Amino acid sequence: MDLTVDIGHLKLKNPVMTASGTFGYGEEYAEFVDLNMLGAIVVKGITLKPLEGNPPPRICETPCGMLNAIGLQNVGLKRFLKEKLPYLRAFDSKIIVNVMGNTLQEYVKLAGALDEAGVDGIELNVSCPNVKKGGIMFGTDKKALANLTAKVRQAVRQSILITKLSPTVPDIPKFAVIAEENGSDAITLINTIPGMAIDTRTWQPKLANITGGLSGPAIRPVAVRMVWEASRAVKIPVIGVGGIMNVDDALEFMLAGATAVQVGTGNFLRPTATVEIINGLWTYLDKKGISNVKDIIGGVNGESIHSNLNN
Amino acid sequence: MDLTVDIGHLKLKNPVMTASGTFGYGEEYAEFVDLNMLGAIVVKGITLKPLEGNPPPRICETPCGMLNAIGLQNVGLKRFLKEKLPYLRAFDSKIIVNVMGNTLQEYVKLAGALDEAGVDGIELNVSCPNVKKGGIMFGTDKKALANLTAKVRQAVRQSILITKLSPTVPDIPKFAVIAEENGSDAITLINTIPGMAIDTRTWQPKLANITGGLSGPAIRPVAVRMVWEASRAVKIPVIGVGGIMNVDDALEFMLAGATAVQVGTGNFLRPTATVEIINGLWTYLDKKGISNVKDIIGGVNGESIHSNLNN
Amino acid sequence: MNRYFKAEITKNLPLNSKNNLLTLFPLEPVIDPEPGQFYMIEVSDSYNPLLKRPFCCLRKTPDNMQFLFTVRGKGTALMKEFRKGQVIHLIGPLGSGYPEARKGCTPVVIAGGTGIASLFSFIERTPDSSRVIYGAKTKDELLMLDELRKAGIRLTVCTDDCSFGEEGMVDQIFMNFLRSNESIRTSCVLYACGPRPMLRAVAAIARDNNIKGYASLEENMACGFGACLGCAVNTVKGYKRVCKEGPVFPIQEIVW
Amino acid sequence: MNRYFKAEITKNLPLNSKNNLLTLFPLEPVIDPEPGQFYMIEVSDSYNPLLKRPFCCLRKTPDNMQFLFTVRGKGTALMKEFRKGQVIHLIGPLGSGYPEARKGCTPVVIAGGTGIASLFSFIERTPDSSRVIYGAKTKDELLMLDELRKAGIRLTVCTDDCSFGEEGMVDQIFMNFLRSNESIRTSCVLYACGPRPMLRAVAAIARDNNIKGYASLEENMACGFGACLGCAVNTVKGYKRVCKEGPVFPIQEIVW
Ligand SMILES: Cc1cc2nc3c(=O)[nH]c(=O)nc-3n(C[C@H](O)[C@H](O)[C@H](O)COP(=O)(O)OP(=O)(O)OC[C@H]3O[C@@H](n4cnc5c(N)ncnc54)[C@H](O)[C@@H]3O)c2cc1C
Ligand SMILES: Cc1cc2nc3c(=O)[nH]c(=O)nc-3n(C[C@H](O)[C@H](O)[C@H](O)COP(=O)(O)OP(=O)(O)OC[C@H]3O[C@@H](n4cnc5c(N)ncnc54)[C@H](O)[C@@H]3O)c2cc1C
Ligand SMILES: Cc1cc2nc3c(=O)[nH]c(=O)nc-3n(C[C@H](O)[C@H](O)[C@H](O)COP(=O)(O)O)c2cc1C
Ligand SMILES: Cc1cc2nc3c(=O)[nH]c(=O)nc-3n(C[C@H](O)[C@H](O)[C@H](O)COP(=O)(O)O)c2cc1C
Ligand code: FES
Ligand code: FES
Repeated sequence: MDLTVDIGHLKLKNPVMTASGTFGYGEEYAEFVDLNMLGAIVVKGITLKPLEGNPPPRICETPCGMLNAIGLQNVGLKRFLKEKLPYLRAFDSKIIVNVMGNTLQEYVKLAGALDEAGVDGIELNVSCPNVKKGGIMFGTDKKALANLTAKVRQAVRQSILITKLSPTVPDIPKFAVIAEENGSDAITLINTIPGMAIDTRTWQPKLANITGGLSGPAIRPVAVRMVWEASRAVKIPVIGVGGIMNVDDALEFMLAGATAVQVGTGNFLRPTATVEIINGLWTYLDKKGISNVKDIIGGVNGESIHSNLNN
Repeated sequence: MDLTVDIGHLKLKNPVMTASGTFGYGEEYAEFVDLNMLGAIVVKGITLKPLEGNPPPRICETPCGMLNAIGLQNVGLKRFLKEKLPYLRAFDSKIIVNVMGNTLQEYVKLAGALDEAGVDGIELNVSCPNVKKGGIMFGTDKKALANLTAKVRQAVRQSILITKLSPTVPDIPKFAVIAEENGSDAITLINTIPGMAIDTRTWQPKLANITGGLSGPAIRPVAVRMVWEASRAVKIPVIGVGGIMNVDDALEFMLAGATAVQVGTGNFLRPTATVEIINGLWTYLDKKGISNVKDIIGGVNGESIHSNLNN
Repeated sequence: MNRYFKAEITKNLPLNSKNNLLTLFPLEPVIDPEPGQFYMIEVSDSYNPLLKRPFCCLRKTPDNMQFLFTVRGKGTALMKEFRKGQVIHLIGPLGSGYPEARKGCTPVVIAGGTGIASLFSFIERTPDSSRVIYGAKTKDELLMLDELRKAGIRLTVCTDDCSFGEEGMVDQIFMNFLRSNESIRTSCVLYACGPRPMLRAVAAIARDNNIKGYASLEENMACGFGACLGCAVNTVKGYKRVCKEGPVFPIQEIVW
Repeated sequence: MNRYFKAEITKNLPLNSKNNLLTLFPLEPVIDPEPGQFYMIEVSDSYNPLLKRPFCCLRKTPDNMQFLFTVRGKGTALMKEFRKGQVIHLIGPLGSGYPEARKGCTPVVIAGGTGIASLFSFIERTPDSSRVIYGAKTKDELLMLDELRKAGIRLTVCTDDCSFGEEGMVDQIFMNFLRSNESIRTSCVLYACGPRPMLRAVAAIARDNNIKGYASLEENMACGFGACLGCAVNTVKGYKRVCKEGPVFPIQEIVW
């Protein structure tokens, strides 16, 4: 059976990646998961300088979801290259680094340095809802996104370039097309949706940052819809993420048009979620008599207005 | 204790309304709820001509939420005025009519006719994700929204004018300001978020319409955030809706800045939800020693980046 | 008398691996259901699953309500875990049930699988002259057989795998029955409930033989009482609500 | 040996209206916890609540793990419903526990409310010379008293409402204790767990008296094993993860 998928010139051994910010720098999961098994490891968003992040509380729960406002706490580019990347390199999995800049120049610098360091992929986070400037600005402004993608593209020679789009726009296909036209090898959808929760006993926001990003099963229908819309608009692969907890959820994204998937919040519930999904894909394909996982990508019947589906 | 709130020149006996499309034309709830108790009844979206709606299946469940693609099935303006409005008029509750047009002209016609018929309020639905043209177009285009609101405003003399905004934009405060500047008496936030679900056994979308609108507890954090953002940007009241199931949820919206709330999907789970929330407000205010419900509006501590909230 | 009420679970008896007989004690005065009407049953208060599920009442006394259910998905799997003493919310009775057969007409009842739950109380009240055809995939899935026999009606049982009763699907049995009872065509009225393909087949036979009758349909439901318009089904008179104008419709009005 | 494992619930004993003693039988070989380490316990598979909840292990034998929990919100309310035979997932042991006291130092253990759960196994292992101050709001909320007495340590019990033991909060008792034992200041090392205001008060006393020690903190957690950075707490060395560098921190390093 063939579980490999292609993202740009990268061949992944299977379509299951980790979602940035939910898998640390890989180390934290090493005792739960054989990191060699993963299609790709996407690490926590990196910035040029280290960031200490937001004050606590940084997370809270919502119905079938959670809000986070970590504030991109990370060790910064230098320490990442020195302390974290060598550890990851030891595994036979593709390493994709999520990056966030305050300015176009920062993105270019980050991407250039990581490309030079030989990471397999660079994921542009233009959709982080938890930092004040940069980031989401690029993900909601078409011109800014076009310019950013094009400039970063010039700085990246070997690594594949992925753009992780913001779900807070009315016309995701247009943003997907802009990313494609300006040189992205793939698109990741979706980042968290900005949200807020209030403690009605104390009248305090449940997060110190007041707002945070919503993730988990609650957002899955929104993510699946965006993957479906975007994958019909572009030729480059779409990587689906948002509320994937098990193989069934992963299949939903692939049927909608995702070439690969990322598991985020699902890792917190079951640290073994990624490998369970990979194993589940084998089982599913076997049961369905499908020999190549690529045959399910975009397989949803999206044409007929059918009636009486459930009966 | 004072539970009244003001929306434009309307004084509601309490801040609890029904959400359009979830309360039929009121009749269906008459045996569960004393309709006289409600702050306002917002009826199913009305169009100029009757609409037969989308083919089934029209709804499905998602984690802590549901997708619907009813397709605005409704009796049309004429039959609404003749058959439905007289029934509603018999109750001592404000009647607000949600309207949807394919064109600006249709909105103006609808609003003018309803105003003339003496309904208390008109809620412009510029955010329906389940019809092909019109609607959401106005809710995601600033110029179109400005123009629409201004034109409808001219046609409406007695009724209050509410604009129900689309949650699919990156900058909800701007849309709120546009509605305000062009004559809206209030803003409703949020309509459903477009979503999609796929049956992995059959590879069919779970809705015949393929995509639908996500409602229920899953979207509450997104709605609360938008209410908070919008209510800080405008002076007119914001009406909060999205995942309100009980009084605690309603309070969350009011603390975030909502002057009133609407209960949608919550009515399906507990047909008595609206009155339970009204009673719950009494109890809450009493317990907190607050004599006027207006004192909780926008009460969330939105300034301090506090630490160690939960401890 | 309230149509939205609480009830305590007094018994949740597994009949086989997939079917349970659920007995509830209503904690408030409730309305008696007509055959074919249904209830929305709360399966969880976790919001996942979010919505209540529709079920027909098998039998009701002032103190007891019985439901027969098949485990199909998440909601019914949770119902299998219902424990004695647990209190749940219900809405009902809801919808329009089976109209009584007119004088002189012979009811022919056709139940496939769990469709028997919808028709059971109708069968119990129907005259002895009625015919009942009841089919399931296997012998194991034939439910309430003893009770049906007691009811004194003329019962034909069949299984797809021939493990009990006659061999074949209910629509084939119905066809054979019509062939061997030419006279009944003009005097019989159908009452059918079961999987959609079965109903479609039965409806086709009815149309071909110019037989009138009723079928009970299923559709995803959000509210169950006519407010959400989510349960639309296509009929020759346009979309109708399964929960309000249905679940029982004149069989010839349904657009399959 | 797995840090992510399944366990079967063998007992869920209510101690009073708000506290239960939960006993689990691990279904896989598991690692022994150090005092102060914790486990993430799955409270529901409905995704609402979504996340596991952190709890300290009271006692562990190869076949038994005991947890003491207080019902505070939704998750712990569901734990109160845990039934014998139910199988749940756990992750652990996690985090950094209480370091042993150096030779010559007298451990002074200060537990407020459910904080006793975190310190219980530390107390069981600590030398007889240790002092334990344990306080709760009322007599009812004092838990595991008999077991603590058995442990043979010098125990002072207090309640806010004076319904049992000495009157007052643990920090007042600690203050009095320091006053009447001038000599101990130089030789004692603190181990504290309890509500944040209590810890803050204890830390202030420790600072004023130049006493070293450790406090176990709480913060909302998503993963529990260092991956999400959600459980940050502010220390003099910047943000640290309660689940990894903590939950036990040098008390003087915490920025209150
Ligand atoms: C008016 C009315 C009356 C009814 N009365 C009864 C009754 O008396 N007794 C009774 O048992 N049922 C009855 N039903 C059907 C019952 O309501 C459904 O079976 C139930 O709602 C399913 O809920 P669920 O959460 O278990 O399934 P969901 O998870 O909601 O699944 C929805 C649908 O998906 C399909 N599905 C899900 N999982 C599987 C699977 N593993 N294999 C195949 N298909 C699957 C099924 O078609 C199912 O209906 C009635 C339905 C209606 C509309
Ligand atoms: C490392 C660590 C170890 C722990 N060990 C233990 C232990 O051994 N035993 C133990 O009992 N607890 C322990 N706790 C605390 C325990 O994890 C929490 O009490 C639990 O997670 C609360 O979950 P919940 O779903 O019930 O509350 P949630 O609904 O998640 O509520 C979150 C917070 O809101 C507040 N809250 C919610 N409802 C109420 C209410 N009605 N009144 C007042 N406040 C409220 C509380 O502060 C609560 O912590 C530990 C915590 C940590 C971090
Ligand atoms: C705690 C946390 C931290 C995250 N940090 C990042 C990040 O640094 N960069 C990024 O692009 N996305 C980040 N995300 C978003 C996830 O990568 C993912 O897009 C989102 O959570 C939706 O997927 P999920 O529902 O599977 O979690 C973070 C999410 C969570 C929950
Ligand atoms: C079945 C259904 C039908 C709806 N129809 C309309 C409508 O006609 N017009 C409208 O403006 N909103 C409509 N809505 C959106 C609701 O009014 C509300 O904005 C949304 O459901 C979020 O609130 P909730 O989570 O409380 O349901 C509909 C929602 C549902 C679930
Ligand atoms: S289920 Fe809501 S109208 Fe039928
Ligand atoms: S809870 Fe995830 S890092 Fe501590």
